[in-house]
Amino acid sequence: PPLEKQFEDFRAQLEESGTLRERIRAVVMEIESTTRLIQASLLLVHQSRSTPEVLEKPKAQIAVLKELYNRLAGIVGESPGLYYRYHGDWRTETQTVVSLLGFMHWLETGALLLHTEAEEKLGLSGLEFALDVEDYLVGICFMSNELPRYVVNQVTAGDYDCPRKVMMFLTDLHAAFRLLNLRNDFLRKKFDGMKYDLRRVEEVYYDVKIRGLAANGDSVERPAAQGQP
Amino acid sequence: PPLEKQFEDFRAQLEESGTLRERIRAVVMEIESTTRLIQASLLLVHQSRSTPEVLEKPKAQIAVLKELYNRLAGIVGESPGLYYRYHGDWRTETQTVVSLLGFMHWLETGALLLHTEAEEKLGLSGLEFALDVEDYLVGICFMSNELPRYVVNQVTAGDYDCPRKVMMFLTDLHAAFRLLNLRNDFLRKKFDGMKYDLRRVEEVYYDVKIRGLAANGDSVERPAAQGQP
Amino acid sequence: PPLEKQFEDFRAQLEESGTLRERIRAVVMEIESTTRLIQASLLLVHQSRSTPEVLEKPKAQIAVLKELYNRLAGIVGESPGLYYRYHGDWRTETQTVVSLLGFMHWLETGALLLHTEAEEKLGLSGLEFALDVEDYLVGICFMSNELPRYVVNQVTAGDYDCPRKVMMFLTDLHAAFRLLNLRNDFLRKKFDGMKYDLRRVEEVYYDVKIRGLAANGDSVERPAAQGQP
Amino acid sequence: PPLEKQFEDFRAQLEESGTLRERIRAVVMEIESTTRLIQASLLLVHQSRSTPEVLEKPKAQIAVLKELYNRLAGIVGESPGLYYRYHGDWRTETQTVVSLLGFMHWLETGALLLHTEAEEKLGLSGLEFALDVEDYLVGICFMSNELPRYVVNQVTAGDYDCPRKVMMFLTDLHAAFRLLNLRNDFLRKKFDGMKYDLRRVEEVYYDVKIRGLAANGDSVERPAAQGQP
Amino acid sequence: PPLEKQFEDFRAQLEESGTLRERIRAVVMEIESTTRLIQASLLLVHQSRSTPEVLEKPKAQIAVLKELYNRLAGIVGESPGLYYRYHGDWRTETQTVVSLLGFMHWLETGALLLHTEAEEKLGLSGLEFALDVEDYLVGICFMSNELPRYVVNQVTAGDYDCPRKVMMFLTDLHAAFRLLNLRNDFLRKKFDGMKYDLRRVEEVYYDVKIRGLAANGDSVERPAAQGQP
Amino acid sequence: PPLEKQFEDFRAQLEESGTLRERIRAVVMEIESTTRLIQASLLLVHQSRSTPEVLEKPKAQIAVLKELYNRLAGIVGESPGLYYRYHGDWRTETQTVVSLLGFMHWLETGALLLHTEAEEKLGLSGLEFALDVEDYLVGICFMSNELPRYVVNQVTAGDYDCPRKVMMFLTDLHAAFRLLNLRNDFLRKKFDGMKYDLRRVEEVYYDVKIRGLAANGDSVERPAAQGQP
Amino acid sequence: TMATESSSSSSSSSMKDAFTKYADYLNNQNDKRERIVKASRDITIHSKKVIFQVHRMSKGNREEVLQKAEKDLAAVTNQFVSRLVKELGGTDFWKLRRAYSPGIQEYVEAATFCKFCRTGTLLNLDEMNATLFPLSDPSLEPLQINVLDYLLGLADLTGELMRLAIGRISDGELEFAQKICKFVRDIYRELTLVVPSMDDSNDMKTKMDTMLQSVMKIENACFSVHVRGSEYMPLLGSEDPTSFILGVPNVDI
Amino acid sequence: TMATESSSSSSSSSMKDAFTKYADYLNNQNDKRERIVKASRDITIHSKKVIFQVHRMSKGNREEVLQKAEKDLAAVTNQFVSRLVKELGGTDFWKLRRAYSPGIQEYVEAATFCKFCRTGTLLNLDEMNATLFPLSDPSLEPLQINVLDYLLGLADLTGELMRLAIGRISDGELEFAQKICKFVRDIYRELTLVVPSMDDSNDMKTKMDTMLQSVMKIENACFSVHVRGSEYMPLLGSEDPTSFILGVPNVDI
Ligand SMILES: [Mn+2]
Ligand SMILES: [Mn+2]
Repeated sequence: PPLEKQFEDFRAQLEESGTLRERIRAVVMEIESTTRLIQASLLLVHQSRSTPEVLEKPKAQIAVLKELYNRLAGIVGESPGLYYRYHGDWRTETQTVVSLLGFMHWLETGALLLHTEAEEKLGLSGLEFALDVEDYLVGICFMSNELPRYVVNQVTAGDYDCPRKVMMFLTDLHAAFRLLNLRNDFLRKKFDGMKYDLRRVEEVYYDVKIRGLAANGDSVERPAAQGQP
Repeated sequence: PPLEKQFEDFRAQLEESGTLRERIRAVVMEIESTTRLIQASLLLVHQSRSTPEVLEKPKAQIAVLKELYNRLAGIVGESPGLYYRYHGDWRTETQTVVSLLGFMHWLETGALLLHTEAEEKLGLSGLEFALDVEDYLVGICFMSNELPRYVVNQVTAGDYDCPRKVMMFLTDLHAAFRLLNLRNDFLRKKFDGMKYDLRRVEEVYYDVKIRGLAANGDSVERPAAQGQP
Repeated sequence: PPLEKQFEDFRAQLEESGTLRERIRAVVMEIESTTRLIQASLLLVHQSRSTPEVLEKPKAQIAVLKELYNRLAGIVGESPGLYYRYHGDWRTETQTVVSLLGFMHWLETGALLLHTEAEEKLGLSGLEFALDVEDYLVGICFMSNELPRYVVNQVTAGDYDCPRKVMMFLTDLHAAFRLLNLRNDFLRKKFDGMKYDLRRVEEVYYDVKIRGLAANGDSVERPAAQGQP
Repeated sequence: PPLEKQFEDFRAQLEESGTLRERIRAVVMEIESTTRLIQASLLLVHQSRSTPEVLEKPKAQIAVLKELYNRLAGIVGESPGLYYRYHGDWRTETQTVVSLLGFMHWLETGALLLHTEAEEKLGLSGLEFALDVEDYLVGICFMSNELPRYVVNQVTAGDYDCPRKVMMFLTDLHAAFRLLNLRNDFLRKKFDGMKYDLRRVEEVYYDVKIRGLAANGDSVERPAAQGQP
Repeated sequence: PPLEKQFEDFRAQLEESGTLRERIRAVVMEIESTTRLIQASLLLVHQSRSTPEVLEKPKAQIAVLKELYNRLAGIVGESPGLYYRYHGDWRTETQTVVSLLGFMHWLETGALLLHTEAEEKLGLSGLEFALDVEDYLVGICFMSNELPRYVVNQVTAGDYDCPRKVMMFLTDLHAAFRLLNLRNDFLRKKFDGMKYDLRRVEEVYYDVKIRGLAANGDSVERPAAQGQP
Repeated sequence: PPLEKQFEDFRAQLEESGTLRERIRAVVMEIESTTRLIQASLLLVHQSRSTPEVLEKPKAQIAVLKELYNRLAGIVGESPGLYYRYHGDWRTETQTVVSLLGFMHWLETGALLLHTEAEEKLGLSGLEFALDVEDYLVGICFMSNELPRYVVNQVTAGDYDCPRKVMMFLTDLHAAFRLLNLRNDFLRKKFDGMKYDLRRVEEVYYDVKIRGLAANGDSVERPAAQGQP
Repeated sequence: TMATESSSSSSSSSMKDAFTKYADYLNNQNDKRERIVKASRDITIHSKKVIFQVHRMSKGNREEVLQKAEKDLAAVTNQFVSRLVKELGGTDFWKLRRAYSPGIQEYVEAATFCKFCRTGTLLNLDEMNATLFPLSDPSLEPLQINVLDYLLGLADLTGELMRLAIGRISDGELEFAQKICKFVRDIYRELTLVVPSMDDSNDMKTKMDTMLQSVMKIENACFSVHVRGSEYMPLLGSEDPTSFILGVPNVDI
Repeated sequence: TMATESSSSSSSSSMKDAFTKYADYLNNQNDKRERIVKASRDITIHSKKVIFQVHRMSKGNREEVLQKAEKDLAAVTNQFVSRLVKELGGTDFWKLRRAYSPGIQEYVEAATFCKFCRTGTLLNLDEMNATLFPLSDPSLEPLQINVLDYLLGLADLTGELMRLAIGRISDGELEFAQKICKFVRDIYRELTLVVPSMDDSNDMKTKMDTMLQSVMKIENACFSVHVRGSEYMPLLGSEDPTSFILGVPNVDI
């Protein structure tokens, strides 16, 4: 009878999609444990180790991430059009990935990791499986949350020029985000947090400046973009 | 500079997607208010009006729904692959639509509205914009929730054969659902509710049977499938 | 340093226990899917199929359960004294198992499945891995919840002697439970539910009796325990 | 009859286990009220009393705790293998005990109270009744929650070296915890909180350092481990 | 210092009141276990044993209850005016006591146990420790909840006059309750339940009447109050 | 029938009010996007641009706001007495408007924007559509929240007289707020926040003063209100 | 110190003047709100008593009970609602709505309950509001119950009607119960279309669920009377099963 | 019908008599409760005003502000608390506690707040209760605030003290702030030992969390003043860093 026939079909479909989801989750769990390794290595940046030294280990993990996203893209690519059906399964982890890549990139270059650059690093350029723009933006907000702590610890360790650099970076980033017309959602909330990061960094810059500790006390001009901040 | 350029692009994208979402929502709100009209009309089925009379009004609304889903499919179809990105925006309403169509169909034919039939009624057959299987199944569960109340009121109105028919229908439906391997989610919970619907209908049938009121007191055999219940 | 050494040890311990838990869960998931099969088969009892016919399939699954509990006991037995540490992982499923075994046993013999009999059926007799008494009792309560529905459907199908038998069984079971001094917990709540099962069965018996349908209208004497109810 | 016999047995078992539980709870209530006394005494550490003076009273209570845990171990030891059955009854209180012992130990020695040391203090070394590792870890997290407040009040009282010491202690502790692969559970959540404790302590250290108040302003090197902080 | 002194006093007072409460609870637990004995004995009334025979055991327990309430009154009487401070500690149990006394009284006399009569049975007449009126009323509602089950089982056992008696009793009781202005609270909800008890009893009366089973079909007069109803 | 007729009327009324609300919301969304423009322009004040230059753009937007409030007043004025029915729809946005107008006004005059002045700027003087006093007060609190950041950045940019001016302004404002009897609500919470703003500004003033940076160290007299503070 | 010294300046004193005004405004508003909350509580408690009075109705005492209920209701109107009207003084109907809404809802519940028991029809909002006109000083705008409070009160009414229906069935008034059933169903159906347009429909949505429960409780009661009555229908040769309900069969069977 | 007919019998009429008594009892009890709720609301609202008055305190107007606050508090006692005392009429202190507890807690908050600002000490429960004696008809047992309400009010007091401390620091009264800090710490510590013995300690447990937050807010404020003041301590050769706080340094630096 048609009723049973229909439910037989449904069962097959639901099981197939369940299997797919499990395969996705397996990869995502590996991504998650890779981000933990990166996070643990990056924590040393707060203990005044030299940046290149700190970055060595986590940078090596980017290749691992690339490989994992490649597998993920492969699995999801089997079912065209279903990217957003399973999006929730890798969303959080990908936001963390972006925040870590962005932080490393900034430590190295002093510049914002662009969306296209993030995709490139993850080997997603040109694939159907793209980096969702909102995930990218949330990841950048997460990165911003790390900066006040970084600035505080750098100053403690005697790097008095750091606050100015971070302040200028965050001011620009904050201004850029303001261009977006964010609805009242998760991203909006994360962006609101960035305001507090900026404020805290400004305060640290103030502390350094008022004590005449700022490297270049008379200038808040924007410096030419150089390599490492 | 690339940073500003990137955020300009994002702004455009986010606004485009915001606009799309607003168009979707406008249609969904119309769907919602149509389902309310249908619901209000169908409530009369509990007041012992004759089925064809009751169905007249809500059936006329199916054409309206069809038109609205056509528009919705058009809007979503503009961005291929994004069906599941916006799925949450019409999910609940579509489940209600299925439950109402399913109830009307059952009132008319005594049979389950199949997934393909539901798509047909909504004019979705062959479109890329399909009726999501889980939404269909949830809708059918919602329909099942209406049946115990219907049976009670039919018996009060003197239709003593109704409980048997509904019981057999629900028994089959429940057995069919059991074929599915439902994970612990929303659908699973709704399906668990169907068990209580069946139990209640069995009790009503028992009340009628034990008093010798059942039309066909000596037989609980499954009758040949006929038209209207 | 001792601090790192200590945490290294902890890591090893936590991972070992995590692995154990995963192995347990894998078996429990198989138990769970076996109980679903049994449940689906037993549902036919409500559709007035003959008891032996209905029991055939689910009885075959008992061997499967036995095998699974044997594996579970093996895994848990590796870490003596930790039964109750992981107890929560198989608790719910085992209660369901007991309720199904108990129902089948009652259908066959008209008697309560005893704790020792349940352990025997699951191959746990003499093992360190025993059937927790509270789980057994909760399972029996779950079984009782099925009986009113069974009675209603049996009467509908014309078996008018069923209510009396079930009533006497439940009366005895309820009285036995009353002997226990239950604290205010989960088991207490489940037992409170049994009162409603008994009340419903009494009502059905009343319906049958008052209409002179009871097989043996003049006698509510307790019959000698016979085989199948 | 076997049914009654069985329930008689159950009654005996349940009562025995109920009695055991009540005895456990009586001891745990005493433990709880001892921890309250310790807590109240330790609060004086925030009011710039000298550490040895503050510690005098609570240290005297350790003997009381030891005695109580001895009794608890005795009671639970009567039923081998049931440690985890009743674990929930002393879990929370024991976590608090660990946090208090850990805090006192750190105040005295500047070092982390190890798991074995905690067991020793409670007189559990070598007993079957051990200190559960997760309880120990949760307790240590609770201890960490106390440190930011302590640092703030110490600085107010003129001890400008305290932030540095606490920061280094917490940095090490945090790094050690990161070694553990915590699942998403209670412990994980408590550990996430430790990050905020560390951040707050870093901020206080920053406040002191930037004002040239840190005792040893030019060095953030790790000092040789000495006795009291 | 006065602050510490005052809090010392508070602690002493509160601990004293805690001790009092424990003494209260000890008595209440005995009351509770006495009500269980009564309940267990009274359950036999549903198994068509003769009323005097059934009542023998539970009536003997009334003396026990009286003794316990005497002790309770003694303890609470030590602190004049504090009855309602501890009221919550015996509230539920006392409501159950009233429901059981009320049921026994009705079984014996066919009349409602009045508030003053309940106090008398518990030896509270003239004491400061009175039976709270709302507790009495809730207890009476609980008693009413037992009556439908009693009627059903009596009819099953062949006592066809019982429904009429119970119906008249409940009708009067229901009318009496309507004199009260209940706030939207627990008591009102319980009273709503009484409506359903009354309806169920009426249905049974109808079942009996319509089949010509009622003992005395032409008389619905209230019988003179005799012994057993 | 009258019942249907009445509900028809209700639906008409409610739908009309829904339409009104949508018109209100459309205007409010424009108000909101105007405030964003103002906010974005005003942010430059933190980057040490000269005040008149910074104010140029946002001041031009006041006319826009005036026009929008005029439209809003027109819409709400169609239904006399319903101001507070729809109040929630413009509440938050109006509070933001007040905070921005207040900040600009203070930047220009060094004085507090009074309620009547705010109404004037928005063209509401003499209209039935007034500025709710609580909204005005909340807006002023929001404005106060911006001042610490402003002060910090001004000092960083070398304006050492700013802290004194802001401190005196905030001290007076704080004293004025203390005249109010606030219920325990939103406004009281916002006012509590103002205390922290004041403290932060005082700290900056102290930092500047103690280093002899304050422009006019010997004078804490209130300056005559001049243009830019 | 500094602040204190400086606060004598003119700017600061104009600020003080303004805030003194704001303080007066807030104090008045809060005092008024408090008085209105109290008036609303009085309306609630006395309306509840009217509802209880109606529930005392039986087949035999209907007229007597209803007359008393109507008298009590009139007293609520003239004593307590009129006090609320006076406290409001013709203003702030929407601003202070939350302060008096509970009382007004209960009052709607009581008034519509009386009316339904008297006439079997719904007391219209317009009719209710007409009775409020005389309570007001003619120079002031009178308080008019708004649609939202009326509908919220109506939603609660269905709970009382359910209780009434169960009682009426016991008393043999099955027709009355069926009338209630139809009435409650009608209200429920009409409300399904109105609820989504209500200002804050969340409250109302939970009330709708409760209302459906009430409807079904009445339906189940009617069902159970019906199947019981139907059982002997053929036996009795009656074509109207509804006459075979409890309380009625004084006819010998 | 049957029921109605039979309800004239003697058993039924004794039942009716009894229930008429119960009805009277419940009506009186509910009316009394309602009157007490209203009296409690009045106490709350006026106690809050006293608290606000105390917050108006500055370095310069301390005496004046406190005198007014004490006068207002006396008015609360004599007008509103005394009305509560009369409504209670010497009975039902525990039975109706939930009806008046909110008002009494707020009253405790206001009274202890005034007293602390005046003397820096805690107003004892006995002292408070002594002021209630004269309010009562001497023939009646007087209302005595119970320990629980007193402690619950004290817990809220710490929130007001925190607000006060932040304000005092701004006004340069650092010593006063430190005094508050110590006082709040003492109360917090004493309460940790008392809370577990309280009748229903759940309410109190959340209040303890809030209280700890308040303590830490004061501590953080003191910390921040301290590190700022310490910064230039060596430079200035002063041995008391606490004199370098805001508001104070009219001394030229
Ligand atoms: Mn109501
Ligand atoms: Mn307060």
